[in-house]
This record gives sequence, C-alpha cells and structure tokens, in this order.
Amino acid sequence: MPDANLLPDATTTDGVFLVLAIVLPAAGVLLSFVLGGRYAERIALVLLPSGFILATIILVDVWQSGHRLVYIVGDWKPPLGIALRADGLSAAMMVVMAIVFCAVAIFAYADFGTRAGSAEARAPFAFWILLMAIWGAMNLIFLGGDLFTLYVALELLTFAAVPLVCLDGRAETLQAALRYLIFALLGSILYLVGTALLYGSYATLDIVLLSRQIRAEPATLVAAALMTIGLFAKTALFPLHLWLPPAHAGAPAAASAVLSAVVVKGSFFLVVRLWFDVMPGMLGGAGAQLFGALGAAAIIFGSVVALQQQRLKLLIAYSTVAQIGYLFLIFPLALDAASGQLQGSGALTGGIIQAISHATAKAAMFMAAGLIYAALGHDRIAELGGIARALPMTIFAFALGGVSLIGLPPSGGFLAKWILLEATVATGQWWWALVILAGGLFTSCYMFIVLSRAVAPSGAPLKLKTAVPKYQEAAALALALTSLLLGLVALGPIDIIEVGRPDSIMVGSR
Amino acid sequence: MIGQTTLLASAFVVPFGMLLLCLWPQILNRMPSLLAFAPIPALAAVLLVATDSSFAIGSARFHLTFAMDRPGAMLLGVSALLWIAAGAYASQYLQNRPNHGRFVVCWLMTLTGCVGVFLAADMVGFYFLLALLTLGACGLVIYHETPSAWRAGAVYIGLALLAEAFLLMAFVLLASEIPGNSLLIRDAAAALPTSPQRDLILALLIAGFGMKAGLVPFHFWMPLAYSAAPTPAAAVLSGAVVKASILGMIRFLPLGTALPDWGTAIAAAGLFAALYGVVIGITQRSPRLVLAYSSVSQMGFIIAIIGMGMLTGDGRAALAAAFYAAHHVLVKGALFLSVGVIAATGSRRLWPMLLPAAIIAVGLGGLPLTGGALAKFVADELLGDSTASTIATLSAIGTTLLMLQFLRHLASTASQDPQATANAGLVWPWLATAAVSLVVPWTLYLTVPRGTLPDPLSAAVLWKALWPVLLGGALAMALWRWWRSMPQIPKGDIIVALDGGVRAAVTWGKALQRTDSVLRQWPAATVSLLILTVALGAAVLAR
Amino acid sequence: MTILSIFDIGLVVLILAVGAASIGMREAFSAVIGFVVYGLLLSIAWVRLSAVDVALTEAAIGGGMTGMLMLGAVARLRFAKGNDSRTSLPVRLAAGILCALVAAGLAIAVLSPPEVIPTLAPMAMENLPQSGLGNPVAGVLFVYRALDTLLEKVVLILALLGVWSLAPDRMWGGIPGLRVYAQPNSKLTFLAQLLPPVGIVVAVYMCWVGAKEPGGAFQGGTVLAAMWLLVMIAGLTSVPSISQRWLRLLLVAGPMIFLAIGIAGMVLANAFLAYPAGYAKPLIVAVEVALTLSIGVALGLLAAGPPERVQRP
Amino acid sequence: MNAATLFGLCGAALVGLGLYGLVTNPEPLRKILAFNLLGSGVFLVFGVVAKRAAASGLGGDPVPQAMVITAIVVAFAATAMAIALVLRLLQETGRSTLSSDTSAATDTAGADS
Repeated sequence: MPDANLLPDATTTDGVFLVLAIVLPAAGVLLSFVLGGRYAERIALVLLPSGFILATIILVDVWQSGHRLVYIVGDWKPPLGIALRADGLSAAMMVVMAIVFCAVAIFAYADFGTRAGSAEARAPFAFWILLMAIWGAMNLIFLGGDLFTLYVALELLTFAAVPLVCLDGRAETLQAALRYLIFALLGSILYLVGTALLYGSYATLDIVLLSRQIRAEPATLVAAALMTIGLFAKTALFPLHLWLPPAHAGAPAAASAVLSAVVVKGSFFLVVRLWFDVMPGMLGGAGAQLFGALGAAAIIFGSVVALQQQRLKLLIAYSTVAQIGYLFLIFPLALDAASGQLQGSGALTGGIIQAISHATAKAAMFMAAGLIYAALGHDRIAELGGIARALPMTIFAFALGGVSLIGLPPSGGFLAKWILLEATVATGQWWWALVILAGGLFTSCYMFIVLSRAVAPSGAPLKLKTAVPKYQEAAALALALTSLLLGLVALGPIDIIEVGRPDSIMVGSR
Repeated sequence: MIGQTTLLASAFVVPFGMLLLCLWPQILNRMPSLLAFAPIPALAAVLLVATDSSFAIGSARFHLTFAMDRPGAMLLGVSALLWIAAGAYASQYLQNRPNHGRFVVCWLMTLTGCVGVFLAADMVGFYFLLALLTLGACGLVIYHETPSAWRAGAVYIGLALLAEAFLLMAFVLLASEIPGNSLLIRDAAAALPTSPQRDLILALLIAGFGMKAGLVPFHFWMPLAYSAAPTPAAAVLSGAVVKASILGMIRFLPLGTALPDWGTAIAAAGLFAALYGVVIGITQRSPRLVLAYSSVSQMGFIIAIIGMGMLTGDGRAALAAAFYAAHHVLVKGALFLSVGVIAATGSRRLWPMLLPAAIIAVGLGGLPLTGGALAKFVADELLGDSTASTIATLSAIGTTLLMLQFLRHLASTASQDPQATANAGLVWPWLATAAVSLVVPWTLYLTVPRGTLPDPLSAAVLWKALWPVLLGGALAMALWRWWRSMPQIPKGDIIVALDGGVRAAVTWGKALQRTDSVLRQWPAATVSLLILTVALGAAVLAR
Repeated sequence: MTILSIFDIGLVVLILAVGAASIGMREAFSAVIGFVVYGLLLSIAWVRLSAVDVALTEAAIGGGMTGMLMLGAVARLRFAKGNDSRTSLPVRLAAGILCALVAAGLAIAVLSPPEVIPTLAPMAMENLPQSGLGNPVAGVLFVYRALDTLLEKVVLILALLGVWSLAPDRMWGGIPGLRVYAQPNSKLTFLAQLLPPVGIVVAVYMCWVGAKEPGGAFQGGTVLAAMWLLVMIAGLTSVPSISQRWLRLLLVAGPMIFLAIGIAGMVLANAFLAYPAGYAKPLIVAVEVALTLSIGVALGLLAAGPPERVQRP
Repeated sequence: MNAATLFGLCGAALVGLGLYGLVTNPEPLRKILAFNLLGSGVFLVFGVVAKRAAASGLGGDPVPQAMVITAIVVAFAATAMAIALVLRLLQETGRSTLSSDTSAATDTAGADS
C-alpha cells in the first residue's frame, strides 16, 4: 500500500479562506443561538454578504492560479486527517449560492425581521439560524475533501432544511416535513453504508486518495450504488421525488427559495463528486444510461404534472422536479465511450451551469410566487388576473426566471442547453437531445399559462392584502437578472469550472 | 470604418436602448410618439454602410458577430421603411387605447429582434434575436386580450418555440460540423453540403423556418395571429417579421450547391402552399383573413423560389427570393394598414381611399408596372418553363382573384357613418407605405445584377404579366355570382385537427399525473428506491 | 468451533430475532420494548467487535435514550385515531424480495474484503503520542478528524433548534413538554435522589478516562443527560424554559470552546484545529469537559421535546 | 467464519430488515424505529470494517469506530427530531400518518390509494 502513504497535497496559500467559509457560518449559528432575538438576524445579515465576498475571493484565486486551493485541517494530512479543497466546480457553485443566500436574506427581512424591542419570536429565530446553517452545510459540501465529512455536511443540510419546511406550523407542512425527514434520513444512511464499505476497501475516505486507488471490485461498486441512490433520494430525482412538491410548495417563500434553489443541489453535487472525481471510470454505459433515463423521466413527468397544477407554488415545485432531471443527463453525455471514463469537460460544464442558473432562476420565481401569495392571499393560478398590473416588477422577475428555465438566450439555461446539446451531438446520443428540447417546450407551456393569467385583467377590482416592499421585489428581480445574464459567462470565465479537474482539457467547450 | 461600425450597431442598439428606457414610467408614457424614430438608424445603416462590413462583440473565443450582407440589407431596408410607417400609424392608433406600455414594450422587442435578425451573422445571435422577436410578437398578438387573441397568441408562441427548438438542434449540429470554434452562419452554410448529417440538418432547418414562415401545413397560426393583432402590429408581423425566416432560409440553406431532391421537395411544398393559400383564402369573409391567407400563399411562393434555387444550385435564388420578399414586406404592410384606414372611413370618402389599396393589391397579382410584376418577373427567371412556372402563373391568377376578393370585403367594412374620415395620422403612414411599395422595387431592381435578365418593359413581358391579372379579374366576376354557394372554412382551417390533438394530450397528461400521484405514495416511492438500488448495483457490477 | 464463536452465533441469531420481532410486531409498545432489548444486545456485539467506546455509546444512546424517546411517543400515540391500513401483501412481498436483494448485495460486499486489508490503525497509533492521549478513538475524534466532531456538535444544536421550532408560536420561550411525575416519596423520587450523584461521578469519570481508555464526551454526556432527565421527571428540579440564557450558553459552550481553540490553532499552531505542541492534552481535556456538558444538556433537551407550556411568571 | 464476517452478515441482514420495515410499516413511529434498526445495521458494518483492520495491538481500526460514534449521535438527533414531528402532527391533526396528502399542498386530482 505505498500509494496510501503518498501525501497528495499541502495547504496552499489562501487556503485559509476555505476554513473561513466553514467557520463563519458555524460561528454564526452558535452565536445567534446564544444571543437570540434580533442578533440572529443581524449576524446573518452581516455574515451572508461576507460569505459572498469570501466565495468571490476563492473563485478569483482558483481562476488566477489555475489550481485547486487546499487546506489541511489540523495539519493532519489525509488519509488520517481531513483536507478541504476548492476546485473550479466548487468555487463557481459557492459564488452563485452565496448570491442566492444574500438575495434570500434581503427578501426574508420583510417576513422574518424582528422589530426593535420585541421579544424573540420562534419563526425568525429559527429561520436566520437555519439559513446560516444551510450556507455552512453547502460550503462544506463544496469544499469537503473527505466522504465522511461530506456525510456530516449532508446531515447538517437535512437538519437545517427540514425545520424550514414546517416553519409556519400548519398540519400539511408538518406532514411534508416528516416525509422529507424520513426519506432524507433513508438517503443519508444509504450514503453512510457506502462510506463504510469504501473505508473497508481502501482505509481512506479522502477523495483524491480514493481516486488514485479505486478498483472495480464488488465492495466498491456496491458502495457506489448505495451512496448514489441515497443521494438521489435526497436530490428528489424522479421517481424519488415524493417529498419535494409538498415540502417546497408548503414552506414560506424565502424557505422555498432556499430549498429549491440550493438544498437539492447539495446532494447533486455529491453525486458529481462521487462519479466524476472518486470513480470516473466505474459508471459504465448501462449505469450512465440509467442516470439519464431517470433524468429524462423527471423532465417529462415533472413538466407534464407542472402543467396541470392549479396552484402556483406547486407548479414551481414540480418545475424543480423537472429541472433536476436535466442535471442527470450529464452522466450519459459525459461518458467517453472509448475509455469508459466520465469526462470532466463539456457536459459537466453544461450541467453545472444548468445547476447554477436554475438556482438563481428558481429562487427568483419562488420569491415572486411568495409576493403574489402575500398580495392576493392565495396562489390559485386561475385567479391571478390583474396581478401583473399590481406587481409588475414581481411578474417581470417571474417571467425572466421562466426565460432562463425555458433556455432562451442569453440566459444561463440557454448556455447549459447549448452545451448539453453539443454533447449529445458529439456522442451521437440524439435521444437525450429530444428530451432536452421537449423539456424546454413544456416549460414554455406552463410559463405561458401562468403569465397569461397574470396579465389578464381581473374580474373584480384587485385589492391587495398587504403592500409588498420594493426591496423584496428587487431581490427577486436581481436574482432573475443574474440568471438571465448568466449565459454571458460564455464570453469569459466559463473555463473556471474545469480548473483543478484531473482530466481537464481546456478545449471544446464554447 | 468606426463610423460604419457605430452605424451598424446603432441599428439594433437604438431600439434596444429605447426598450430599456421603458423601465422609467415617464419615458414609457411618451414612447408611443417616438416609435417611428426607432427604425431610422437601421434605415441609415442600410443606406450608408458598405455591404459586407461587420463587427463583433465579446471575447476572442466567443463573440457575437453582426454583418450586413446583400439579401439582409435589402430586407432590412424595406422592413425599416415599413417599421417607420407602422410606428407612425401606431402612435395615432394608440391614442385613447389602454395598455400603451405593453404595446410599446412588445413593439420595441419585436423591432429589436427583427432588425437584429437581419444583421446577425452568427448562430447564437440569430437564435437570441429570433427568440426576442417571437416573445415580442406574441405580446403584440394578444394585445386585445380577447379570447381569440389569447388563443392566437398561444398557438403562435407554441409553434414558434417548437420551430426554435428545431432550429436550436440544427444550429448545434451545424456548430459541430464547422471546423474550429466559429459559429458564423456563413461557415455553417459552407459546411452543410458536405456534412454527414446533411439531411437531418436540412430537415430541421426547413421544419423550423417553415413553421415560422407559415409553410403549409404549419400555416394555421397566420390567420389566427393576423386577425387578432392590432392593425399596425399585423402590418409589421405580416410584412417584416415573417421575413426573418425567409432570410434564415436564404442564409442557412446551401443555395449555391445543387441538391435536386431537397430542392424539388421544397419547391413543391412552396408551390402547394402558394395555391392552397389562395383556395382557402377565397372562402374567407374578413379582409384580414383574406390577407392572412394571401400571406400563406406568398410565403409559399417565396419558399418555392428558394427551392428552385436549390434544385439547380443557382445562387441567384437568394437575391431573387429576397427581392420578392422585399416587395411583399411593403405591400402586405400597406394592405394591413389600409384595413384600419378603411374601417374608419365613411362611404363619402371611400373611393379615394380604396383606389391606392386596389392598385397595390392587384399589383401583388402581378399587374404590369407595379412592384409585384417586377418581383414576379425576377422570380420567373429562376422558375424556367417547367411545371413550376405553370403553377406560378396559376398562383398569379389566384392571387389576383384573392386580392379582388379582399377589396370587396374591405369595401364592406367601411364605417357606417358616411361622413367619417380616417385620422390623418393613420392615412399618411398608409399612403406613404403604398407609394413606397410601388417605387422601391424599381429602385431595388437596379441593384440586381443586370445583363442576364431581359428587359422588364418589353411587350412580351408585359403581356405575360397582364393576362393572368385579367383572367383573375374575370374569375372574380364569376366567383361573386356564385358567392353564396361557397363553403365556409373556419379560420386556421386545419387547426380544428389540432384541437383533437390537444384533447389527446390532455388525456395523456392526466394519465401521467395519476401515475405521478401513485409513485408519490410512500410504499411506491420506497419500493422504487429499492428497485433503483438493485438496478444500479446490477448495472455497475455487470459492466 | 470455539465457545466464543458459538456465543457469537447465538448473539447474532438473537439480535436478528429481536430485531425482526420489533419490526414485525403489531403492537407499537411491544415493538419499542423489543427495540430497547435489541439495543442492549447490540452493545454486546460491539464489545465482541472490540469497540468498547462504541458499545458504551450504543448502550447509552442507541438503546437507552432512543428507547426512552420512543416509549414516550408510544404513550402519546395511543390516542391517535384512524391509523393507516397495513400495506398490501403484494407490496410487502415485493419489498421483501427487494430488501433481501439489497441485503445480499451488501453481504457480498462485506464478504469480499481486499486481499491485503488496509488500515489506519498503525498511523493513528504512531501519531497519538503527539496529542498526549492514550485512547486512539479519542485521538481520531479530537485530533485527526476534529472537524467532523466539531460540526457534528453543530448538527446537534441544529436538531435541537429543529425540535424547538415545532412549538406553537405562543409557546416560544416556554418549557419543554416533559411529563413530570411529581409524587413525593414515590420510588421514582427515591431513585432520582439516589442515582444522580452516582451518575455525575460516572459521567465525570467517563469524560476523564476517555482520554486514555474507552469512554469520553459522548458517553459522559449521555449519562449526564439521563440523570438530568430523571431528576426533572421526578420533579426534583424544574424543567428550564428554553429562553434561559444559561441554558443556551451551556448548549453552545462546548462547540464554541472547540471552535475557539481551533481558530487559535491557526495562530498558535500551524493550522485550524491543530493544537500547539505541548498543550495538546490540556486543551483537549478542556474541550472534552465543555463538550460533555453541552452534549448532556442537548441530549436531555432533545428528549424533552419542544416547549409546550408557557413559563409561569 | 470469523467473528467479523459473522457480524458483517448480521449487519447486512439488519439493513434488509430495517429497509423492509421502513417500506411496509405505515405508522411513522414504526418507520422511525425501522430507520434506527437500519442505522444500527450500517454501524455494524463499520464495526466489522474496523475489526477486520485490527493492527498495532488495537482491537480494531480506531478511525471507523470514531465515525460510528459520530453517526450514532447524529442518528439520535434525527430520531428526536422525527419523533417531535410525529407528536406535533398528532397534536395538530389527531392523526399520525404519512400516507395521505390531506393537505392543500397537493392537488386533489390524483386520488390517494
């Protein structure tokens, strides 16, 4: 076992930022928990923007150096210790998620702000802490270099996400939260058994070390299968999506935004880490096609069911089910038939862009839906008439989010779709192209339904229940614009996603 | 050179900037009166910028390129004229009507997209601007918010996005064929004839552009959309916007290479559409619908020209098609505007108003000395003396018939009040368009390379153009006699079949939803989790 | 076949039987009792696997605390109405087959170890003296993989927040809904007076000894939690309201101190969560003590549930 | 068959049992119990891995043992949260069930079985 003793990496300069990305949220959670009351919100409103700055620094560092940033925690190198690593993939995801967090925080200030002098209240206290916890968990998922650390991160994410679902305490959200919790726990335990088997075979769970030693033997493959299905359950990939629609549709708007935009991407990211980084040569054709088939089924089912929803938030939730499907199309598309390896360029880049553009667009759409709900007191699609006149900015944000989901240029959705379609052409798998294009058409159908209702005049004069603060609308609009303009990264730093990949070949992606 | 680039850019940057300015409500309120000025930079660019000049924005590896080529310049120029006139018409039209804001925003979106498409030289830019155009045009179609407008809008955007899906796939395939990183349309068209995927790409391109150009059987959106849209919008949609797809065909299809199979197919489809539009159009009773079906027919004819070009590998087809299309831009625009003008005119003032409409309408059928005759003459060169030429003559007879039918219905829509006169703000833009439609084809004719074409003013040519018109007129007399026994065909004809399809789709949708709700039950979901685990395990173990 | 291996086989059969029973039983109450027994049997299995640390944790948390939580829940759920019908036979059959397949796959994986079994044990032992610790498990938890341990404490806090957040709004800041049986001079009271001092001594010992031998913060914390719960149930001390500042401080003290020492390591040693040479042991012990307290309080409050009563003025 | 292998098989069987309970048992509390059973089976697999890798005079590899301790605490926290949810649901609705979406959060079109 000479390989295991080969120490792969050492702390790089600026590696300390990786620690900060995890320590800041953790400290924020703990401090807010003690101080309580208004402090929770203040701490979150200070830390989340600094998280964005931090993520940007990491991104710039990775971009300029062209290498991974590494930090060896406790100065104990893997396999005994734990390493944190930031490659292009994680840096890009971190920055976009940080943008989503900042926007959500601004948006949530209206619903979860505590007025001076009032006593600590349940929902705000819980919300701000959980928001910071999700932020920390996501950072850990992006940076963690050890599969068990990633398990802890997954649990952190689950425990932060579940209470968000039932923050308003209604019976149906409680039930949704319970379903979510039990299903997510099932997912984590399957992941955990996989890590046990991997440790048994290699005595390390470090991603880089594992990738050097990995062998196609039964224990490893069984472990990979169990972990993957566990992560699928947490990502709500069709047909394991039972928990997603009620949970995402029932949660408060700010929470829905985080759950739909951010949380499901965590487990997806781990699927990518597992198959692209740990065992790029293990998936094989049949496995990759299975991933793709599930993704395709998700796109078709999610979109068609979304089309038939009568409530806006449920429609958006089903749209998330569909959009998650796109993410899994990258596996068959990234598989190089000749070498049997998953390639870390092309399709993967498209998938990550899809993930981040969906994150921004979907968060914007859930925020918009929340504002509509607040203004009308309901979100029945058939009765949205007149809302476009009452809340033009909100509907505009919703529409822009839709443009990105449909995949019209210059949105990130378009760029992702283009890259994925290119990959279908390059690998000759036209059937995925059909699914990708059909998905876009379905999306435009339900966007048309919603928008046509929204711009239609109202029967009776519309009376808004509450005045919607401008900054909430602005937060939604800012995210929607981010998503819309994300396609412009094609003009510049799109290569960053491939930085730090072992097989990165900087050609081919446009 | 910098000045030229700036001018070229300003053609679509100015309308786009005006679109952005609409974010400020004060400016938005004043915008209707400024609509006519938005296309002026485009016109200036056509007149002043040298052909084949281009510029790019973006990084070295990925950029959007814009360029002016001959067909593009021709279509852009006449389109800009129509946009200016229709914009002036719209500013009057919008007075005392609700929802200025939405109209203006959609108008500017469509304009930006329309101008941009004519200038876009790479596939991504082309696709983007086409999408922008579609969204804006859809907004214009549903402006009146009546149920039929909503239906028209839904059909329009549905079909347009379907078409764009085909196009996107074609573009991606083309991009993979082009050696290197280029995304230029020029390179794509050059790579197409030798591509191993040639037939697939051609099928996708023709399906996509055909849908957007209203090629039968995808024509049904045209009657719906043009009858629902506000008058100035119908004018630009039927005149300028629909030509984007013609330009797409001209640019993407390899017209310089003889592809007899494809050429025959396209030409046949186009000529069939040319006749089909006439036949169905005759049965319609509203002037807008007749015009819409005439558009179906005319677009079919233009596509047929392109097809004939492909058949023989005659590169001149591009210019001929663009020339014919340019003529149609102005005539169809002017005719749609006339519908609005006549509706506001009483019987006392009717004839002076009807006469210009009559001239350009019959000109569409090829009345000698009009632009229509000239356009037909240029096209005839390509069609030769084959069956296609016969069909073209038939179509000319039919078009004359159809246009007379249009005039008859048009006259019947005149205002009930005999004293009513249309507002000058409506009349002048219309008259200007009509006049331009007569003059510009002759101007443009001078740009078509001379020498190969015989003189359009010789007696033989004049007679060849005249007799179909006369025959059409005679047929119209006969038709009016038996008018009552004509069948009534609902607008959009085959869309009735589409309704059946929608019902089937709904049934399928419900079935999927039921499946979904079964799968979301706890035992079903967990059992599928186990199945997936076993399946994935088997898949990776078996490799 | 040695006696021990016969013992092992018997143990495994027993574990599986009790496990199956607690899954298959119709009565929820008996199922939970079965589960508690199962937890105790399992800790014996852990001893047989030479993992005394885990055995202690499993007995204290897996069997004890979890069993207690479930018993409390069963008692309340007796009043639930309209419970679901049983899953239909075909589904059960399909599930049975599929579960068997998954278990078989797992068994294959477990039964096919690599030829040379890799291990980190030598490396862990080799570096242990640097930390001054004697117990390699504690070494992993507090030295090599301290990040996991730290974050897991945050998970615990989050779980508690999650439980608390289930309270109705008006109950926020109130008292957890632990059932209190305040009957003076009952056996419970006697037990509650007798056990805690012993328990606290045990807890302190476990925490202290954890540095050298099996035992540590988790186990100590669990014993503390159990004692605290006992005292509260017996009504000897009042259940604190969740808005108490001292309570929150106690809850986060452990992870906070851990985090602070970790950050100090960036300056004083050469990395986050590294200990300065020579000070490793005292620092780790300090962390352990703080964690024991925090874990004890957190586990106790997790078991006590969300606030259900408003604090009396 | 050595002790490690035996307990490994036991762990695998427990995973199967736990999964079965999680799938078929309709009551949430019993699902939680099944989850704990499943979890303990997984922990046993860790234990077996540790035991198999015994070296340097230790009874087992300390790294997986430490991981199990972490995981047990996490599983307990999860159980506590799940039970609190079940009880809260009972408090709100008088029922404790996962199977029917009585909520407005789901469409009424798809009837439940």
